[in-house]
Amino acid sequence: MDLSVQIGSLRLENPLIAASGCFGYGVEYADIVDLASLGGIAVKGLFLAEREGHPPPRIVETPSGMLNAIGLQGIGVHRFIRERLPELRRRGATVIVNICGTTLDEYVEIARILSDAEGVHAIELNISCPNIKEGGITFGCSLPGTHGVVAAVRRVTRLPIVPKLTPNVTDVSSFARAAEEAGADAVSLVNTFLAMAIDIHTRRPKLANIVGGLSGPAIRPIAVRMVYECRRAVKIPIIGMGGIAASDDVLEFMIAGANAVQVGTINFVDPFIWARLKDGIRAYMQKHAIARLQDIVGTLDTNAREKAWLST
Amino acid sequence: MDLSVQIGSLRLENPLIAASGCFGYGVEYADIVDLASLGGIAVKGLFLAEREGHPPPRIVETPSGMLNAIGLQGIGVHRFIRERLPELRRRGATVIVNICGTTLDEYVEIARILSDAEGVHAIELNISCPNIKEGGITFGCSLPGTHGVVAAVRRVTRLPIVPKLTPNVTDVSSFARAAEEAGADAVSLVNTFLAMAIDIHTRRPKLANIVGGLSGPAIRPIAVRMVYECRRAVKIPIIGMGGIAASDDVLEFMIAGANAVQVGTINFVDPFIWARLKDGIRAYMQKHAIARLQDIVGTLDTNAREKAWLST
Amino acid sequence: MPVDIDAAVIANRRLSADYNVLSLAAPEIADAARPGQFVMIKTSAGQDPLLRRPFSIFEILRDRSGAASGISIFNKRVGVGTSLLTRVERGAQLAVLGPLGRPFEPIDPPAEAWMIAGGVGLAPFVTLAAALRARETPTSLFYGARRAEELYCVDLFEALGVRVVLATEDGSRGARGRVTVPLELALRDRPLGNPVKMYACGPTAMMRACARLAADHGRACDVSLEQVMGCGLGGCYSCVVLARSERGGEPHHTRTCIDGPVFDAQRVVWEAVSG
Amino acid sequence: MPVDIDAAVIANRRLSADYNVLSLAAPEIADAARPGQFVMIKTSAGQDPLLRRPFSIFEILRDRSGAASGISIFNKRVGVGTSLLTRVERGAQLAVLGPLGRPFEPIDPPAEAWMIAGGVGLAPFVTLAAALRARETPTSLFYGARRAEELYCVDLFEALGVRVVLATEDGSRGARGRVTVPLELALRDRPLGNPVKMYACGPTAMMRACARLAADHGRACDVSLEQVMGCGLGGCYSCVVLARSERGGEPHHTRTCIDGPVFDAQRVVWEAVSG
Ligand SMILES: Cc1cc2nc3c(=O)[nH]c(=O)nc-3n(C[C@H](O)[C@H](O)[C@H](O)COP(=O)(O)OP(=O)(O)OC[C@H]3O[C@@H](n4cnc5c(N)ncnc54)[C@H](O)[C@@H]3O)c2cc1C
Ligand SMILES: Cc1cc2nc3c(=O)[nH]c(=O)nc-3n(C[C@H](O)[C@H](O)[C@H](O)COP(=O)(O)OP(=O)(O)OC[C@H]3O[C@@H](n4cnc5c(N)ncnc54)[C@H](O)[C@@H]3O)c2cc1C
Ligand SMILES: Cc1cc2nc3c(=O)[nH]c(=O)nc-3n(C[C@H](O)[C@H](O)[C@H](O)COP(=O)(O)O)c2cc1C
Ligand SMILES: Cc1cc2nc3c(=O)[nH]c(=O)nc-3n(C[C@H](O)[C@H](O)[C@H](O)COP(=O)(O)O)c2cc1C
Ligand code: FES
Ligand code: FES
Repeated sequence: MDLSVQIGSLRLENPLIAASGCFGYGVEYADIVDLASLGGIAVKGLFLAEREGHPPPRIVETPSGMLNAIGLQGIGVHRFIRERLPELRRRGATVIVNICGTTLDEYVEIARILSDAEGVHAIELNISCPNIKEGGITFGCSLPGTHGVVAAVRRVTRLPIVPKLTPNVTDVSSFARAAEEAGADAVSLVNTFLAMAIDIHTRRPKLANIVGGLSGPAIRPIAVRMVYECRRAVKIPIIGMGGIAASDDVLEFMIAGANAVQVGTINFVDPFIWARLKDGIRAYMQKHAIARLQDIVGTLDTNAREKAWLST
Repeated sequence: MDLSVQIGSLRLENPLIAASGCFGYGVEYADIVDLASLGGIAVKGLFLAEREGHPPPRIVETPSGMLNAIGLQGIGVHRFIRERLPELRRRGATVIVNICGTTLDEYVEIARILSDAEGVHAIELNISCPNIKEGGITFGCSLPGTHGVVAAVRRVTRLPIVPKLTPNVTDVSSFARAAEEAGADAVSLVNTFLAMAIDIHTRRPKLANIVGGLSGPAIRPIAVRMVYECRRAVKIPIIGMGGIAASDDVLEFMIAGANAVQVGTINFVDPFIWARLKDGIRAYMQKHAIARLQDIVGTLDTNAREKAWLST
Repeated sequence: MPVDIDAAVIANRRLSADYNVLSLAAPEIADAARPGQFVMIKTSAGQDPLLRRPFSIFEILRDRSGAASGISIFNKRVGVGTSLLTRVERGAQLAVLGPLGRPFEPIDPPAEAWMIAGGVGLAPFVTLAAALRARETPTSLFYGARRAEELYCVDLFEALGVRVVLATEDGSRGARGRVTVPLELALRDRPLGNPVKMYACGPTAMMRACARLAADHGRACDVSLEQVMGCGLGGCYSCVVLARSERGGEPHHTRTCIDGPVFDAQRVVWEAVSG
Repeated sequence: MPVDIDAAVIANRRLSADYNVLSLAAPEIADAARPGQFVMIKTSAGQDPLLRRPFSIFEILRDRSGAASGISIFNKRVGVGTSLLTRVERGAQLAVLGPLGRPFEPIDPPAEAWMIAGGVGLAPFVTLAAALRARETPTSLFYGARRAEELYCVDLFEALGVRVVLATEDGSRGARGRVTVPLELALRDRPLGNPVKMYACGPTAMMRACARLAADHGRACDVSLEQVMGCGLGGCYSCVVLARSERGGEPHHTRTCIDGPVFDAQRVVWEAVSG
């Protein structure tokens, strides 16, 4: 069975990618997961410099989900290359570096640095982190901003570029289109939904940062819809995510239009899920006699439904 | 203890309103709930004419939520006034009629008809139903559209007007502002999030309508954040909703900025919840020595947190 | 008027890997229940799954004094909620809302009552059989499943004096094939002068076939429909089927939870019923 | 290397309305566990609640042969997940991930070990006491709670030869007031020449006080911090405290799940620790 996925010049063994911020720098999981067995690892978002992130509390659980306001704590791109990348390389991981910038120049600078680093396979442009004021999201919420940052990074790197889109917009597919036109190799979506939770007794936000990003199974139906809309808007590969908790969910995203997926929150609950996800996909392919997993991408059959609809 | 709420010229005994589409026309629940004990009842969305809605399946459960694509099946405003309103009046219900239009004129026409009907206390403008193509949402997703429909309805009725906002936009608070400027007495939010679910074995949408609206506890953290944003943008009352499942959730919405709330999906699970919600609110007021429930509206204390934030 | 009860699980009798009978202490519901009505059950204490699930009232349980003390449900495992109900243990509590829906109207003698059940569609017929027996209406049960092992609780009906006609698709017990095979033979043999009322519950295809047979043979037929239900009280409009009103006319999307689940088969627009 | 085990519940011993001891069959974890390590437990089979909850390994359970057969946890009810764990019954299965975190380093004689526990903070000290006993290190437990009824499992420590000093805020047992009262007296009386290593776990205020006392009296002190944890494996960065590295320097947000939960008290920037 062929589970492989092509993202621009990059070939993934399978469509299962660890979602950024949900798998540390990958090395944290090296003992319990064969990093090379994953389709890829999107490492925690990196700025040029180190960053302390937000004070705790940084997460709070919500129905079938969680809010996070980590604030992109990170060791910066230089330390990442020195201190983490070598082990990832040694373990044969396919590394997708999730990068953030407060300015366009910062994105460009980081991309340039990563392009010269051995063992980096793709760049995911995080223009969608909902819980830091500066940077990122300002690009992600404006079409020219998105087009601009993708085009600028495109000029300085041959690595596949995957802008990560925010769901906190009216029409996510227009952002996918802007990214495609600017030369992105793929788009990934969704990042988290801006949200909040309140302690009614202290009347204070449960997160130090007041607001945070909602992730987990709760958001999956919205994320699947957004992937479906993007599939109809762009030709480039789509990396879908949002609440994947089982192989059925992976397949749901792929049928909606995702070529690959990322798995985030559920990895916290079940760090050993990766093997089961792959087994589940294989069993499905067996059952439905599917030789190439990519053959199901975007194959949602809406005719039956549309007929039904018209019939009333 | 004073639980009352003022919405324009309308006084509600308490902030607990049955959400539109989740309580039929109210009369369905007359045997098990004292309709007069509710702050209000937002009846199922009505067009001018009768409407069959979408074919089944119309709902599907999702993690801590559900999708619905009922398609605004309804008996139309005339039959509503003839066949349902009299019983609601007899039972002393505070009736908020949720109205939909395919054109601006339809909204105006319905509002005019309702203004002359005895026993209608307010009009909720549904400009946010995500699962019908025509009308509604086209107004709700454009600022001029929202301003236009509110202003037009304002001209023909003295009844309190409550436009209901969609969460499927980048900046919901700008829509609240547009509604306020156009003369709305209050805004209600959120309607459901556009979403979908797929049967991976048939590769068909689980809903006949392909997409539907996500409701239930899953969306609460996003809805609370949106209410919080709107509170900082407008002076008029806010009716908050989205995933309320307990009195703590009611209080969370009010602390975030809601003057009243609507309760939808959870009423399907627990139609007897109303008394418990009220008891829970009373217990909280007791515990924290709050005489007027309205005193907690919009009292979220962010200083402690902002300090913490700045401190890093 | 439906009530919501935190019902203690009295017993959970496993019939097979996929079927079990769950007994619940719910006197008020048992007392008010009428044949073919249903309850909405919260299958977990938390919110996973969130919505209640609809189940026909299978048996009315009675204490020594003969007073109604509870109900049982005949549960088939198909997904999350029904799986939880296969595992639930004695002593656990489940929120049970009911009785709900429009009941069967038991027919009086000299007419005969013929109940047609497919698979889990057997569920609403024990209460109907009991009501028919009280009226001394001669009653038959046509009951079909895939194989012999999937025919359950036949004894319950025999104890109620019901004539039982079985069918299995693999012929391992009773007539070979669908239950509609013996049913059609019986309809053929039955002189029109001798009135029969049919009651059907099962897969859509079976009920559709029963509706057609009833029409062909000029017999009245009620069906009990199973649509996905969000609330069971008429609040959500999720459970509709396209059906004409009693007075006929254009078919409309009709709520099966309050206008049903029992419908005169001829009211239903079968082409539009899913499954 | 942590493993994830579907552990059967061997026993659920209720200590009070809010406290219980849950015994779990998890040989691999019991075998690998070191003093003060923790596990991440899925408190429900479904997704409500979604995330696992962290619990110190309370006891290492052994079979007749003395081989490690499982672990127990000392559970205090504070919310959804811990409530589920008070109710869980024998035979149920819980997913248990561990052992996790940096353990306590037991000190060797002639130094003495002083363990300071507040409320549920008692949890990590049974395993530490056992390790200290193996080293024959003289060990004391300073254990405080609000009232006598909230002092649990003291016998476990006495059986391990631990000298137990109790304190209750209402004076109903042991010294009146916070546990830091008798602790401070003991520190005063202790000649500097006689080395002592302090180990503290409990409410933040208590650990902060212990850190100050340790500094004032020039004693080493390890604390076991309890931050909200999303993953327990270093993946989410939710569990950080502001702490200096071993080599000192600027404090950074440090993950308590993999760089802790045990920290040298002097590394922690206590002003920044919530609660
Ligand atoms: C009035 C009424 C009476 C019923 N009586 C019984 C009964 O006595 N015994 C019994 O075992 N079942 C009965 N059912 C069916 C039962 O309600 C469903 O099987 C149950 O809701 C499925 O829940 P689940 O969580 O296990 O499945 P889910 O995980 O929710 O879904 C699994 C699969 O089951 C299908 N499904 C969901 N709801 C229904 C439904 N209402 N009918 C059929 N398929 C459904 C879904 O489409 C999906 O394909 C009745 C249904 C109705 C409407
Ligand atoms: C390393 C470590 C070891 C622990 N060992 C034990 C133990 O042995 N026994 C025990 O009973 N508890 C222990 N705890 C605390 C325990 O994990 C929390 O009490 C539990 O996660 C609360 O879950 P809940 O669903 O019951 O509460 P929730 O419903 O999630 O929250 C209820 C309240 O508890 C608070 N809370 C949530 N997480 C924590 C936390 N990690 N620490 C303190 N308060 C929290 C919340 O802020 C909220 O105010 C430990 C925590 C850590 C980090
Ligand atoms: C704790 C946490 C940290 C995250 N950090 C990042 C990040 O650094 N960069 C990023 O692009 N997305 C980040 N995300 C978003 C996830 O990558 C993913 O888009 C989102 O969680 C939805 O997927 P899920 O529902 O499977 O978790 C983070 C999510 C969580 C829960
Ligand atoms: C089955 C269903 C039908 C609904 N119909 C309407 C409607 O007719 N008009 C409307 O404005 N909102 C409608 N809604 C949206 C609800 O009023 C409410 O805004 C939404 O469900 C969020 O609240 P909840 O999470 O408490 O359900 C409907 C929701 C559901 C679940
Ligand atoms: S189930 Fe809600 S209206 Fe029928
Ligand atoms: S709990 Fe996830 S990093 Fe510590």
